[in-house]
Amino acid sequence: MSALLSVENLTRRFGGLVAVNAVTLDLWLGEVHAVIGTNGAGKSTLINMLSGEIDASSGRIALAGEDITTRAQSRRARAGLGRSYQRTTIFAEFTARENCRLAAQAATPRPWAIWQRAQDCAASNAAAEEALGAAGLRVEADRVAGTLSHGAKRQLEVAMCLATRPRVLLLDEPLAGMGAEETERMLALLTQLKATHAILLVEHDMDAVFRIADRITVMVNGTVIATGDPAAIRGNPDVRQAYLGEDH
Amino acid sequence: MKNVSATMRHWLPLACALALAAIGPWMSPYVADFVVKVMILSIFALSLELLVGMTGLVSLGHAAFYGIGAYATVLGAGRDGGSIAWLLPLAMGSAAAYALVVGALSLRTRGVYFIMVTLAFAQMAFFVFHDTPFGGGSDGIYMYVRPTLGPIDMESRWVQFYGVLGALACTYGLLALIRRSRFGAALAGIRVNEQRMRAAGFAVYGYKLAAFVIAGALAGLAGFLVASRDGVVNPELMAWHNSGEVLLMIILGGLGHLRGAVIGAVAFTLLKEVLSTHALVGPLADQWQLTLGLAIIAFVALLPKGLIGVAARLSPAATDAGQKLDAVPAPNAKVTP
Amino acid sequence: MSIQNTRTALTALALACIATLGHAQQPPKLKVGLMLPFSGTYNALGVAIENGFKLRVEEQGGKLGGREIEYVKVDDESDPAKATDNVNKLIKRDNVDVIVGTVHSGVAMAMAKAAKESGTVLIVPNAGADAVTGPMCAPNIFRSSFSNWQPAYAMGEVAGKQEKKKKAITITWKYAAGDESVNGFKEGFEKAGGQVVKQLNVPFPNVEFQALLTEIAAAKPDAVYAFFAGGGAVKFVKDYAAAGLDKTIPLYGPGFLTDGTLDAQGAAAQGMLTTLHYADGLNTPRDTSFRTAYAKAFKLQPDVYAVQGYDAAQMLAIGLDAVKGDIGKKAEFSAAIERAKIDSPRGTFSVGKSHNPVQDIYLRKVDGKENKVVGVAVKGLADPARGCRM
Amino acid sequence: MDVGTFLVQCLNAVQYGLLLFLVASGLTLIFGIMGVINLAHGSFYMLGAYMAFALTPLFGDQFLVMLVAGVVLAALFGYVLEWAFFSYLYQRDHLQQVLMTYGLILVFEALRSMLVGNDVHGVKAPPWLEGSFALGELMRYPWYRLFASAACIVLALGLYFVVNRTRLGMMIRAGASNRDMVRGLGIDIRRLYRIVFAAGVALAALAGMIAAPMSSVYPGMGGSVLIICFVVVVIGGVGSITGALVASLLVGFVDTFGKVFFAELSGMGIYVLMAAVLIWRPEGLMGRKT
Repeated sequence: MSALLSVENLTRRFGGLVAVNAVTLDLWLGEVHAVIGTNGAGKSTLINMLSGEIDASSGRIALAGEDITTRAQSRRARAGLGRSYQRTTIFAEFTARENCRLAAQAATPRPWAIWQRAQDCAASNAAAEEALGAAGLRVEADRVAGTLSHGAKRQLEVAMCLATRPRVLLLDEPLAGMGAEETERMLALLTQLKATHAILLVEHDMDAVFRIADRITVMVNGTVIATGDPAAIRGNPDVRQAYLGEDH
Repeated sequence: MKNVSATMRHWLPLACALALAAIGPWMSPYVADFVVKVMILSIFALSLELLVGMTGLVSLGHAAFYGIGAYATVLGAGRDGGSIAWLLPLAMGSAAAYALVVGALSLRTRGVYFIMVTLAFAQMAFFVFHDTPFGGGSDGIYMYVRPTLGPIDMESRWVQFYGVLGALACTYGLLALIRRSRFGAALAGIRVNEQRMRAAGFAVYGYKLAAFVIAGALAGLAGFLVASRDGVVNPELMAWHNSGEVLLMIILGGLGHLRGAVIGAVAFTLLKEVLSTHALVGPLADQWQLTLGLAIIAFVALLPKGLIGVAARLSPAATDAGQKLDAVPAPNAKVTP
Repeated sequence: MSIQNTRTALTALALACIATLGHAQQPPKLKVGLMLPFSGTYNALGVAIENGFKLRVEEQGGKLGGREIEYVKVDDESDPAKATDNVNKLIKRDNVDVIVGTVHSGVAMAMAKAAKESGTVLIVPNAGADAVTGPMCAPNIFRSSFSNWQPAYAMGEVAGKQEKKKKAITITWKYAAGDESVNGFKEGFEKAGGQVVKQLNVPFPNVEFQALLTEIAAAKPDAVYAFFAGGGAVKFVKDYAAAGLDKTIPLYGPGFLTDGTLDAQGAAAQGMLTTLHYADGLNTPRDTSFRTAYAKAFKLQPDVYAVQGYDAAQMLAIGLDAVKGDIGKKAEFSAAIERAKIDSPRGTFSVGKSHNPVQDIYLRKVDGKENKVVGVAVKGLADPARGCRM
Repeated sequence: MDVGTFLVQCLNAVQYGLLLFLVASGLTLIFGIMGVINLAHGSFYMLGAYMAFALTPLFGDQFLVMLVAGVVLAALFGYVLEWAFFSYLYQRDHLQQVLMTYGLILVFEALRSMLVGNDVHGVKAPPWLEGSFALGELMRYPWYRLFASAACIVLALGLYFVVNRTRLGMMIRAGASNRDMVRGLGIDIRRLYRIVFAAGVALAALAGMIAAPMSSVYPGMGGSVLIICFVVVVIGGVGSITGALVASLLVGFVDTFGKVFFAELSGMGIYVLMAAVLIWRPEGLMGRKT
């Protein structure tokens, strides 16, 4: 079995600054792969390059064996690459269900069919219900998104990502600002999702990362200094010195 | 209560159109003519509403498409006139073609820049018609014979009245369909958060371009109608203050609502009419620019959500229903310093 | 605000309807619609025309052809895009019998179109667009002023014959009136043996002339013909003098280059030659009495625009007298005006086949704050009325 | 075109560009720092020109004193205007700003018409700047034009100094790039806005005063300037003073040589330039990527 998403020597320069330096990593189905590092380590740039928001300076990204390095973001998304944002990007004025349906609609856009109502699109509705269910938002489906609690908003953020039926999930700090209970719910959700998805998790909450991740990559100044399972990373002297050392 | 107002929301526009059609024959020629003018402006305003209210693209050059539609009609008709059957597609097609070019280039920019680039392209069109003899130069050009289609002749007052009313109904209907369709939902999503839409897999640029071209074509329709009514066109149709005025109309009415565009067109025209009529405001009519300017400023200060917002405040029940995809937009035109 | 507005607006519409009905039943007053610029750049011109027109009506005891006059005013904003709507207010809302207007050529074109279609009598008291008495000419459309071609052609003849210039450069705003004027000059000048070597344009309403003055200095023509009005005229004449070109290359133009702008132009305009159908210092009894009466009535000195407004009223009076106030008799109305010799402050003129004045064009010289007449450039000049089929 | 004429044309282009810069710099400041689309900016230019017309007789040949007095008056006017109208606009979106400033244009034009009338008026250059010097065999170049260019250069340098070397300038630069940061630094943003707005108005009015003896004063003079300035600001990049300078000069050159070489289509020149620049760099020449 080959990796679902494989990244080789991915590099991004901003002028003279190298934000991401020759990063190589693989995402496998059934695995949560966490990327950790201090602020400015290049995690966000990496996730932005993977999702197609910014171009890579060099290197290669392949999705299920297919080279997608130069594809536009929307095409990558339709090919099965879903992402969530660190800052909540839900459509605050729509209901939770509409948020998910809108995201799901990308798969079967058919924009020319203007005689059909958006809310009648069976495929989108099905995907939306499924995503809401998976994210545990079914009860709150008809609430206007802007009025949801912070935790529910973060769940909706992931649900919208799921509604596009991705194979690979790129999650940018899904736990940011969450309380303990909300965190537990989100971790349960991720555990459940990893059976059917390859997940890249960028997260600052170290306890959560070490609990849930199957593999961890540590970045410092744009460069990967270590990759391995949580136990190996915990024991890695370089990591302890460069990163964990400051915390623990 | 909610259901009643929701139903009203659906049927009220149709009822208005039918009422207008019914009382048409009892209107004096001037009133009929005035109504035709307001209806044409309503179509023009609706076309811009598709961009500003529904997609969040603030264009300050929309008059270019209006003018191009009008010029295409007159130039196409030539000395001997022509058939609506091909003049109308020609007018809408020319406007749409220019919109395609302008849209393709200007949609690369955003925010303030988008506003200014659309303005620049409109000025370019203005100067092409103003400075070259191609369209009769600065004084404009006449249409000697108005467009016809079999027995339907735009020369007739009633054909003008009902033709324009029909065009307005079609435009309104088309935009209402678009609003509730998947296309409209995608535009609404783009208006609120373009980045998220892209991440979900929408080809955002294509959607915006499509909206831009449709808006251009509909403005071309308004241009066709105004040329057929006036029988004369001139570059001033494309002047930037015309783009500004139509923007005023939709803001005045209330963004994010189709009714807003129509209400705005009616209100703005009436406001100006009232302020410049001696019989109504006496000697102040000579200073209509001052009173209009003050009225606009007072309006911004007091009614940020437009006339629709006033109606909403008066009957709160009407507001929550259907507000979901219907809310006042936060255009993604925020400053990007 | 909105509800009140709607209410006021509805009242307005209702009033308008009632007014229309009411007046249809009382025939005596003759409704004259004044569609002139009452705001913006041309405001002063609109006021002068209105004053001139009213002065003549007052001289006739407030009546023309035995009918009292009622005025309806519409501000045309000098905006051609709104011209059709504005003229329709007069034709359809107020049911006026006669329309007088306007200054801006583009607006006048739209007015002519509407007048031609409705048959309402239109008297153009300024706008010089050749087309109004060219392709758009109609039995019910008259002009009391000039065509752009007229003063320009006369200036061309003067420059070629009298001043013996060989090579000229023309410069104008790039718009219809400018093009027409420049072409008129070229026609007159080349007929008189001269040659227009270069035609320069400035985008309207840009007033940055320096680049083109440099071009003129480099080309060294014998004369320059310029068409600008208002602020542009002031700036061009001043820039021309400031560039020192007035010392070596005489600047000619139609009268608008120096009419009503001499205060602002100051020394820069002194000695300039221009052509127009009116001038200061005519010193005919007719002109003197007009000027005294105007000055007395409005505490203002009259200008060419006032004369044009005054003559619009004269033409209307002649037509109405012939039909005894019944303006419905279109053929007789217009025949009377076509036959008439109009006793204008500018001198007697008649109205040609295309309804444009056939008139003397004066050669004037700027002296102090006056455009003093120095002679007649062309006697009884008629517009060629190209494209008029009437 | 021979070399001499070419050089003179270049001088014309630079001189026109510098004057544009003066108006546009105020616009780009207000635009970039306060995020307000100010359609009424042309009216401030007009205000300056009419001020020159009204003040010249009072100050006689004390031209420079008059300029200073005018700038102070204009700045005061801007300060009050910001307080009365614009301070309500920051929380609103661009559309409301377009709307209100459009209303202000109408009001300013109407007030001008009521106060001064609609005639064209000349404004005398100060006696010590009258006259001209020879440039080429026929052409003379007025001293006043040279003075205007020099004044614009001095002001450009002054602006550069203020923006790059002073505390106020630091705040302005911070404000243009990141409003939250300014707040974070503990600066009173409302006062900063008020000062910037007053400065913008003063710059436009100063441009109007300097231009008045060359251009005369007439109704509607603000309108045409406004659109050209928008073009300049967009080409240069919103909020960038250097960008405004570069763009002004560019527009000056395109306009000048457009008139000479493409007389028929010269009206379009600057808009084609703008479209081209934006296709190449959508954020303007000196604008920051967002």
